[in-house]
Order: sequence, then C-alpha cells, then structure tokens
Amino acid sequence: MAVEQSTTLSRETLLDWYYQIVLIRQFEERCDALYKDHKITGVYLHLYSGHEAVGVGALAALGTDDHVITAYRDHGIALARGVDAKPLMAEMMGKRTGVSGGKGGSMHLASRAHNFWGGYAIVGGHFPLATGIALKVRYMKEPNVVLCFMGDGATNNGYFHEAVNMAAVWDLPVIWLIENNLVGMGTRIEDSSGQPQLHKRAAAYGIKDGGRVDGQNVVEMYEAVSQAAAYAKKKGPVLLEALTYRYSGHGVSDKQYNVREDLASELKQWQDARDPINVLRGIINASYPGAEAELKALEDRADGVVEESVKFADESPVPTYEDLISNVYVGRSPLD
Amino acid sequence: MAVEQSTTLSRETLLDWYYQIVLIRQFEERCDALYKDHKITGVYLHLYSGHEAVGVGALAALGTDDHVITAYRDHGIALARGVDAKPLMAEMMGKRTGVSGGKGGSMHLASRAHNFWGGYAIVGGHFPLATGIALKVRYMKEPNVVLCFMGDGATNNGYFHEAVNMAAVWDLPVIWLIENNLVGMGTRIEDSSGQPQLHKRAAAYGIKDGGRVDGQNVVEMYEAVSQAAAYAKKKGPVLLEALTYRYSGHGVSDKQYNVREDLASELKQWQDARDPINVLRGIINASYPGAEAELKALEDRADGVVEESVKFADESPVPTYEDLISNVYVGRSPLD
Amino acid sequence: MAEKNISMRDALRDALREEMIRDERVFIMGEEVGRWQGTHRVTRGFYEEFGAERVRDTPISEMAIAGAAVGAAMAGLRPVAELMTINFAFLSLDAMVNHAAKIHYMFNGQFTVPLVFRAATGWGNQATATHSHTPEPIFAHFPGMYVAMPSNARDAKGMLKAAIRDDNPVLFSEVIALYPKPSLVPDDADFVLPIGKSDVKREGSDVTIVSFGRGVEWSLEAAKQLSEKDGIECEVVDLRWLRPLDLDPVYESFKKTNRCVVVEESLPMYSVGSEVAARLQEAAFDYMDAPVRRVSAMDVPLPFARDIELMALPSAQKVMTAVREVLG
Amino acid sequence: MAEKNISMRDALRDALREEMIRDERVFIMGEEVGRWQGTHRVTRGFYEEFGAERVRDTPISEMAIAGAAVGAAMAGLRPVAELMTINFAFLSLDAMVNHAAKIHYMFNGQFTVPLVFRAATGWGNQATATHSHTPEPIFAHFPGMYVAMPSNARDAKGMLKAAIRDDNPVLFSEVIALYPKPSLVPDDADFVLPIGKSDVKREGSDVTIVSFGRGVEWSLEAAKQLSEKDGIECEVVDLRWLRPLDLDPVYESFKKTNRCVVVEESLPMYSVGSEVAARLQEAAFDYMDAPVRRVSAMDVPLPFARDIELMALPSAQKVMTAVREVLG
Ligand SMILES: Cc1ncc(C[n+]2csc(CCOP(=O)(O)OP(=O)(O)O)c2C)c(N)n1
Ligand SMILES: Cc1ncc(C[n+]2csc(CCOP(=O)(O)OP(=O)(O)O)c2C)c(N)n1
Ligand SMILES: [Mg+2]
Ligand SMILES: [Mg+2]
Repeated sequence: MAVEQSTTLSRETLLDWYYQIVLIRQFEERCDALYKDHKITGVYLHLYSGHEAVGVGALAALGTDDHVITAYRDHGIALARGVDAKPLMAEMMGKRTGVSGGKGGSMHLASRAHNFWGGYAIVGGHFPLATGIALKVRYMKEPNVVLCFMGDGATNNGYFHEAVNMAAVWDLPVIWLIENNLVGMGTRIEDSSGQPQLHKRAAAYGIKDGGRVDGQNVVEMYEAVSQAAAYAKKKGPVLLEALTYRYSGHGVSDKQYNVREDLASELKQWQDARDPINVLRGIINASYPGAEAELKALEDRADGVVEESVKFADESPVPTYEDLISNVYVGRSPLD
Repeated sequence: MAVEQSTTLSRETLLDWYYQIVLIRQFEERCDALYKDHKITGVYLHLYSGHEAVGVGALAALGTDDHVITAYRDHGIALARGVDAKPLMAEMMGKRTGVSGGKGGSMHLASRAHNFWGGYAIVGGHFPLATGIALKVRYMKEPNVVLCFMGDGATNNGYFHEAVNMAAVWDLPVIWLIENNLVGMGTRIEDSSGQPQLHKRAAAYGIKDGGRVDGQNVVEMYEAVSQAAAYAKKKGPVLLEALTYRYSGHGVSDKQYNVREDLASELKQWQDARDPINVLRGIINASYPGAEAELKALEDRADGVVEESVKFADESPVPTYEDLISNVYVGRSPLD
Repeated sequence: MAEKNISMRDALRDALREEMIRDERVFIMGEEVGRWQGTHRVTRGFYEEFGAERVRDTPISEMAIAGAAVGAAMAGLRPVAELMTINFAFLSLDAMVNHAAKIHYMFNGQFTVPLVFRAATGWGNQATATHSHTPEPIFAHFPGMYVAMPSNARDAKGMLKAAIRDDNPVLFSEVIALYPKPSLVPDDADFVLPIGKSDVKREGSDVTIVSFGRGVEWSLEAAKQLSEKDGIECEVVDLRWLRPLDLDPVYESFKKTNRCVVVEESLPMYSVGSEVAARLQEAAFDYMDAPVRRVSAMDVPLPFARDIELMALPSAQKVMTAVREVLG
Repeated sequence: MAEKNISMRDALRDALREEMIRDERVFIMGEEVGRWQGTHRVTRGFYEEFGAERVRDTPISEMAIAGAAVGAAMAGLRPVAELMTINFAFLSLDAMVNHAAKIHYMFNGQFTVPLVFRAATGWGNQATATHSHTPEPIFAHFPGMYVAMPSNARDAKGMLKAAIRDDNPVLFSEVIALYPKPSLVPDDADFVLPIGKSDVKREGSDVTIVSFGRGVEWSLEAAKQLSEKDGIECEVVDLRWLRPLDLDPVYESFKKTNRCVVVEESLPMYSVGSEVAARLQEAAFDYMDAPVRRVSAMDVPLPFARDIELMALPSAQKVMTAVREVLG
C-alpha cells in the first residue's frame, strides 16, 4: 500500500487528475480487450498502464500553448493532453474518424489542435523534432516550452545525444522527460546504459539535471515538471527522469511475463506498492478525506467515456482509396 | 617560451620522442609544400602539425599488440605508430606503393601490420569500429587495449554516444582520446558542445573520467595514456581529453586564418608559448642538458627520411585499371 | 540427403546454430537477440545454449551495432549483427555503406569485413509507414556489400550459411511473412548455396516472371492459377540475391518466352523492377515481344488501416493481371 | 526580363538570399553555414547579413540537423538545412525518409513539413570512396519527399526558390563541379521554376539523351561533338527532378528519335538509368529501334588516385560511344 501523503493542491485538481488517470487505465484495458477481440488489429499495441501518473502529472504542469511530443506509447499522453477519447479509439481501430484518419494507428496519434505533436515509432526519431519545435518557439520569441517524453532504452540512441546537445548549445526550452520503466522491450537499464541513473546524463550537455522523480506519484510529477518548465522557459533544457513501470509488458507481442518469474514478481510488487491510482487515492484521503463516492462517480464517468469511444469507433467507416492516396504530398497526387 | 620541466624518463626515450615529433612536423610541412606544387592533389589534406605531442606521447604508452584507430587527421598518428614514411608519402600522392595502394589517399592511411586500423573520413564513423575491435580483444581474452583518437567536434555526433555507451555497457578496453583543438572546421567548442569540458562526458556512460591533459607536452600525454591503458585493460573504457591546437587550419581548404584576426592571433599564441617541439626541448634541457648537437642530428635525420619518402613516392608508379577493380570484393570481380 | 519440413524461421535458426557450433568466431549481436529470444524468435534458445558472450543483447544503438560489427569483423571475428527490422537499418546506412562496404577497397585489401547484417523486412500487417519498408534496392545500389533475400526455408538456410562463411559483408533480409512458412530443407550442416545465383523456381514457356523474397510466393501462386485457369505456363525465376545480381537465368528464360513480368514487394521507383527491365531490354532486345511489366507496391507510404493497406500491396491477383497484359 | 551571367554558386546564393528577405520564416542551419561562410561558399556573407539566429551553425550532428529541421518546419518555420555533402546525409536518412517524408501522410495532413535539405553532391576530385557519392536515387526511391538536382545556374535558382516556397520536404542536391559554372539567370526575385518538370536542353532528331545534374554537361558536350563530327543530332532532356519524375518530354522525344541514352553520374544499379529505361520500354515499346543504353559510373567504390578515378567516371566521350552504339 502506498503511503498517505497530504498536499495543498485543491481538491478539484486532485479529483481531476484521478479522473484522468482512471480514464487512461480504463482506455488501455479496453484496448487490450479489443485487441484480443480482433477489433484492434495489427502487430503493435503498447499500453500506458502503470505510467499514468507520469503523463497526467507532467501535462498538468503545462499550458495549452506549450508543446508535447512522445514515442509510440502515446495513448495515455494523448488523453492526458485532453484529446477526445472518441477519435483516439477510432485511430486505434484504423477508422476514418481517427485522429490520424486511420492512417497512423496506435503508434501515431497526434492532435495539432492540442499542440500534441504526435507519437513516433522510430526509437529516438522524435527527439530532434522536439529540438526543432523548441527552436521555432525561440525563433518566434514565444513564451512556451516543449515537453518531450522518452523511454529509458531510447536514451542510448544517437538521436538522444545529438538532439539534446543541440538544444543545449542553443539554450532551447525543452524538458526531456525520461519515463524510466527499467526496461526497453526485454533489456534492463543496466544492460543498455553505462550510466543507469539516466538524469545524470545532463552533465554531458551542461544542462539542468532535474533529478529522479517518483513517476507513480502524480503530485510529485506535477511539481517536478512545473519547476522544470519554469527553468526551461527562462534558461534552457532540463533532463528529468521519472521512475515508473509498465503493467502490460512492452506491447502485445511481449510474452516474457508469462515465462519469466523475476519479471512477474517485479510487476506484482509495483502494482501492489506503487500503483498510481492507489497512490493518488492515498493522497486524496490524506488531504480531503471522504471522497469515496465521488471517486466512484469519476470511475463511472471514465467508464462511460471509454464505452462511448468504442461505440463511436466501432460505428465509424474505414478509410477509402481516396484516403490511401491523399496527403502523400501537399497539393499533388502521388499518381501524377 | 615553454617552462622547463624535468623528468625521470630516460634520455634515450626523450630523444626518440623528439625525433618522432620533428619527423611528423617535417612530414606535414613537406606535404603542404607538395600540395602547393600539385604533387599531392585532391580536395582534402588535413595536417597534424601542432598535435604532434598528442600522438607521439599516446602511442609511446602502447605496445605493438595494442590497437590504434583515428579520423582523417591521420598522417602523424601513422608515423608515431612506426609506419614507414615511404609508403605513407606514396599514399599521399596516390601511388601504387602507398599503404593503401593509392586508393585511400591521405584520409585513409592504415597499416594492418602495425595494428593501425586506419584513418576514417566520416566524422564519428570509426568510433563503433573501435568498440568492435575491443570486443574482439575481450572475446579472445587478449590483454590489449584499443586507443581511439577523435576530434572535439566529433564528440557531438550520434556515433560517439552509441559507441562509447556500448563499450561502457560491455566494459571493453578502449581509451577514447579526444584531441581537443578547440574547433571543428570553423565551429568553436562552445558552439558545438553543451559541455565544453569534454572529458566530463564520461559521466554519461559511467566510465572513468581521465581528465584533461596538456596535449602539447609529450611527457604528460605519455603518462596519462599509460595510466588510462592500465585502467582500461583491467576495468573498462576511459575518456581522456588532450588540449591541443592545429597549426595549418582545418585542411587545405581552410581560408579562415587569412581573414580572421582572432584565429591568427590565437594560433600565434599557441605556437609561441606551447609548441610541442619547444616544450620537449625545454624538458630535455632541464633533465639532460647539453643535447643540442644530438637534437640537430635528429632533425637532420628526420629531414633525410622525409626527403627519401618523397623520392620514393615520386618515383613510384600510379595504380592501374587492375587496381581500380581489385579488392571491391574478396574473391570476386565487380565485373562478374 | 535427408530433408526435413521446417519453417523459414527454423531453417534460419538451424543455419545460425550450426555455424556457431562450427566456428567459434561466429557470434550474434543485436537488440533482444538474447534473453528475449529474438524479436522474431529466430535466436530462440541461443542465449541459454551459447551464453551472453556469443549472443549479445545490445542497447538501442543501430549505428553502433552495425559499426561495432564492422570493427569486430575487421579484427577477426565473424559477427552476425541483427538490426531487428530493416526499417531501423536506415540508422545503420553509413556504417554499412561507408564502412562495411568500403573498408576492404579503401585500404586495398588490408582488412576484410566478414559479417552478416540480418534484418526482418516486408510490409503488411499494419505496421504502418515507418515500420513497413522493403528497401533492399537502396542497400544493393552500392558496391562492396552483398544483399540476400531468400524466398523459402530451404534457400534461407543455404544462403545464410553461405553469407556467414563468406569473407564479404552481407545484408541478409528476411521477409517476416515468410518466417512461418515451411519447406523441405536438407538436414546437413554443410548445405551451403552459392552466393549470387538466381534460381528457376518453376519452369514454363509462355511468360518469365522474375521475383525475389515474398514476391516469389505471389508469382508461384499466380503461375499455378494461370496454368489451371488459362493454360498459361509461367517460368518463375527467383533472384535470391540483389547483389551480386545474376540475370543469366532471366535472359535464358526470356529467350524462350519473349515476355516478362517483374514482381517485387518494394516501392516501384529506382527499384528491382527498374533494373531488371532495363537490363533485359539491353541484353535481349531482339527477343522482346512485349514490354516488360512491373508489379510492385504503390508509390505511397503504407497506412495503418487494413483495407487500404492491402490496396497498396502487390498480390498474386496483380501478378496474374500483369501476365495477361504482357500476353496482350 | 533582365538576366545576368553568374555561377551556379551565386545563383543558389541569390535564391537563398531573396527567399530569406521575402519570408522571415526561412532560415538556414547546418555545419559551417555561418562564420565559415559555407563549405562551398554558397552562404557567403549571410552570417553578417542575417545574423546568427537565421544562419545557424550547428554541431556535427546530421541526425539532429535533419530532425530539428523537420520539427521546426512542422511548427511553422521554413528551414533550409544544409547537410554539407550528400555523403553525410546517409546519417540523416531516417530523419528524411521516416520523418520528413512520412509525417504529412501518417498524421493525415495535420502537419506539413516545408523544408529543404541542401547537399553538395558528385564525385571526382579525389574525394575518395566515402566522400564521392551521388546517391540521389536512393533518396528518390521513397514517396513523400521531392528530389531536385539542377544542371545549371539558371535552373538552380528557379528550382531552389520553388523548393523553398513549396510545402513539401525537398532534397536539393547541388553538384560540386557545377558550382563555378556560369549561365544567364533572370534577375528577378520571383523567378520560380515549376516542381517536377523536365526540360529539353537541346533539340535534335536522331537520339534522345536523358540526363540530370552534371550528366547534362557531358550530354551537351557529346551532342555538340556528334553534331559537328558525325552530323548526329541529339535531343537532350534534363530531368531536373528525380521525384516527381517527369518523363513526358522523354517519351515525346523518343517517339521522334526512337533511340535513347541515359546519362548519370551515379552508380549503375537500381538507379536513374534503370528507371528511365524501364519506363521507356513500357511507355513507348512500339517506338524502340534499339535498346536504351545507360552511361553511368563504374560499379566500384571511388579510389583516390586520379588516373583510375577518372577511368571509373562517365564522360562526354563515353556518352558519344553510347550514342553511336544505339545508332547501330
Ligand atoms: C530505431 C529503432 N530501433 C528499434 C526499435 C524497436 N523498438 C521499439 S520499442 C523498443 C524499446 C524501447 O524501450 P524504451 O525506450 O525504454 O521505451 P518503453 O517501451 O519502455 O516505453 C525497441 C527496441 C525501434 N522502433 N526503433
Ligand atoms: C559525418 C560527417 N559530417 C561532416 C563532415 C565534414 N567534416 C570533416 S572534418 C569536420 C570537423 C571535425 O572537427 P573535429 O572533430 O574537432 O576534428 P579536427 O578536424 O579539429 O581534428 C567536419 C565537419 C564529415 N567528414 N563527416
Ligand atoms: Mg523502457
Ligand atoms: Mg577539432
């Protein structure tokens, strides 16, 4: 059980975060079921369950004009950013009404209207995009920050080094937020990184080391990212590491947890002791006791939203040949 | 003028290093003249003048079974490794008798017999090669070390991050030796690296930080690399930074020193105060006074060797069509 | 010789395992090749059998995986470096083209680079635009590195063993959709196929179909149906290697059929279909009764949604249409 | 319209400068574009004129240069990212092909990526194997990004301005050997050439020569000599863009000449020559009096030594031989 910890944040805020975390959890669990039902198809599906507090806490610290970008584990981040569940679920199912018109799939959710610049499936590929978006912020003298999520494994890719260094040299307003879930696919952090305390890599770029944060605690995430954002806007990049854990393995192809006892027991420990929903329940209890009925109502609301999203997606049409050949180029058909 | 500093190294050793440093300086100056004479042709020629003590001191610390690899600024390193000046000069001139048969040119010198794995012209490209060679050393349980030279600018390339991290994870015996001459082409270290104290990047990989060494002092280079080699063989990678300066700009295409006074005056300062030949002269004077005549004799000897190499290269035949199509594949003609 | 009916996955696994047993210098490195058992289960059990030294899990560092393999190969080992999928090999292009493929030449033979880059390839299955490449032509564009792409289990085994034993760098592309498909494979640790040899997979006198990788499956299926339905007999030539590219059997076949269709899973431009058509009209101009036709993927990125993804892909049906077209 | 006789270098410089003046969102980033004045002096004086914000010297980070340009373009700027030479663009391939070229499609039009990747290209001058690539076909293989390669100063200006104003990503390859060559260029800040249009550079009735980039120079030289010496009149079509590839003028010309030679600086396999020959035999089969012939570099890495380097390269002489061959 998580320790109960009190906070001065408003009740409303905490309940809102509770709703968001629960919404993500339910959305992800529903996706898992839909995959088993062959309603969501394809080879890839990477659930955010377990990571919810990282995304919700981090995004609570940003304004709507700030910018967000991430990798393929993106559903939860899209939801936390306030993107409607319906077009998200429709994208998961490859429907025409999906955020990316059914052409991107679960790994390529995005919403321009939310300054959510998308999920990206090439490990590290979005890091320099974050640098570039931050460059535009500086170039246009805008007061905003770019939040770039990444996995622990991804920090060993050349893209990390080049993108973070470039942002450092140019003092760009980027928060590099590592969601360290201890493993990339099946490779443990100790086997992939010479420096397993990833936040310490800040020293290689002379940027602010934001330290290690408890990624299962939404309040701590919120506070750490708030501070990082203030710093980044004024001075330049921050590297921040959030410790978290994935509940559903790497993705739908991950069979490790069935055969490896060490992993299964590690997972159980995280779920028992550090589940982000439980941790937040504890905080709410400590600060504003007696909210049980409201929490239950929020869970029901989330359930309804997910249900509705599935119905919407299910009833939506699939893309057509026109969609296949549209948006290959701006203003030109690929058949020309 | 360089400070005079005494040492317990043998007179013989110091004189040998003096000879090597002078040989490199003369070889490089001769190359420059040959380029102006159109005897060395092509678009690339990157002289090692100014860096001599780095290469000579570092290589003095290695055994013949240790391994050496570098970038395109490789002539001096080849000489310091003991490769004969004749086939080196022949390679500069694109002759059939060159170390690489006239097919590699100045940027691609190598000598398998000397465990000198070559110069490489894609910035960063040789870093993972060093990792791979060190992997072989470990795989075969050999007691040796790999010394990988690199420029300051090159440390900002993705190859650096991936290759150094991989060597760190696997505890491989590599010395990553940065020849920090403060600039890559025309870009100052502060404008290319968020962390201008490059040795501190060791922290990002959890490897040994070998610190910053005076690259103009051959004795300090020798000592630092000796220590690094001992450590690397036993424990794993070391990152070492040598401060040095290039005397002839980036390469033959570099016109900056003609137009930029800041650079010209910086160059003059280094030459006046920290020239590796003068520094070593000072050390010899302090430790073993009265060697002037011998030093002069060594200079003459170097002169003779360079002269002979030019003659050899000049009289050597150019490659033929057979050479053009040989060694594209092992055991197969490209025309098949 | 005894044969066994096994999947391409198992044939590749056998090839790797036999070569590792045969030669201690052969080792495997790549993402998830060890404890995870290989993303596509080709190295299943290897970590347990050969240990962490010879089955090396790497960080997500495609530049270093490829480059370290080059260094290790130069130094005397025989690495099999897995790039997980060919899509990630874009990050290894420089290490492959400017290093693996050039080092033997640039240093005039002082070093050899005996390694194999293995990569899973092919599109389909909604892997989406970034994960659906079949870009072997761009790697085969450059001299110095061979490019292999087997179409069945038997070839896969013989070709992979050849690649490992050869002293040149080889990019070995394995079509994901073919992993589970079985065929008869010689149960012989020395079953090695020659490098750079095409293979006639079906004889026929009416039309020559040239293909490789998964295209061979579509071609054979089309040939079967055309024979049954229309009495059209197609000869199917499997290139097997995109470099060295062996077109002799294609020319020979064409001199008999005078008509040709090239089938590939890849994009249409600057591709294998282009090269084969160009070479054929040069080598056998007088035998051409009709233009060479090409069947390939549509010239668009691959979308996620299944229906439209399928529209963009080649198929046996599309091959049949092309064959009927060249017959006029 | 007034014209001035300037080098391709200056024409490119004018194009960049005019576009930077015209649109504040246009900026330049790359290695040595600023204080060094550009490796090939194309951005000479820009650092002083536009300042460090708009003429950004970068670290030696080709992945980040390309990727940051993509991000900046998505966010509303119009970056011109210089990759110094195309050889280093191998390190940018993933950012170009999996990001620049795919983002508009994958997110169904939510983002556009209006940027230009500039790169110096071409071999010759003993730059050796790693620094002598002309690999544009491998970039043009993939949909989603245009590929331009002008053959003279005038085209260079009009095409670069078109590339900067267009909302699609463009790889703009500039042949180093052409930088100093002058031609008449309109002195007009709105001189913009259409994207994806080939151009007939010389009219003629006997043989169609198809080329691009530096090959156009060899082709025109060959055409001149063939006309003078043998009375053979060649039509020379300059593709200008490898994607979109406009072959209509080629077909049209071929229907008149019935003979074709494709000339390229690149390697021969899976290349432009392959694509043009394949398409021509498909589109104009009935007009073929002889097979299309291809002139390209030899299929080897480029060596340092000058004599043998030249042997490997195409030339006007080799074009003349090929033209005589197609004429039988
Ligand atoms: C360049 C590249 N290499 C490999 C992969 C395959 N791959 C996808 S996710 C992944 C693991 C990433 O781990 P991490 O960054 O820790 O993120 P997590 O999945 O744990 O959230 C790998 C190796 C890829 N998509 N792109
Ligand atoms: C990947 C790559 N990018 C760019 C270049 C062009 N280039 C050659 S040397 C150089 C500067 C390297 O600087 P540094 O590493 O400091 O070495 P130095 O020349 O100072 O010894 C650059 C940018 C290259 N050869 N390879
Ligand atoms: Mg992870
Ligand atoms: Mg330097």
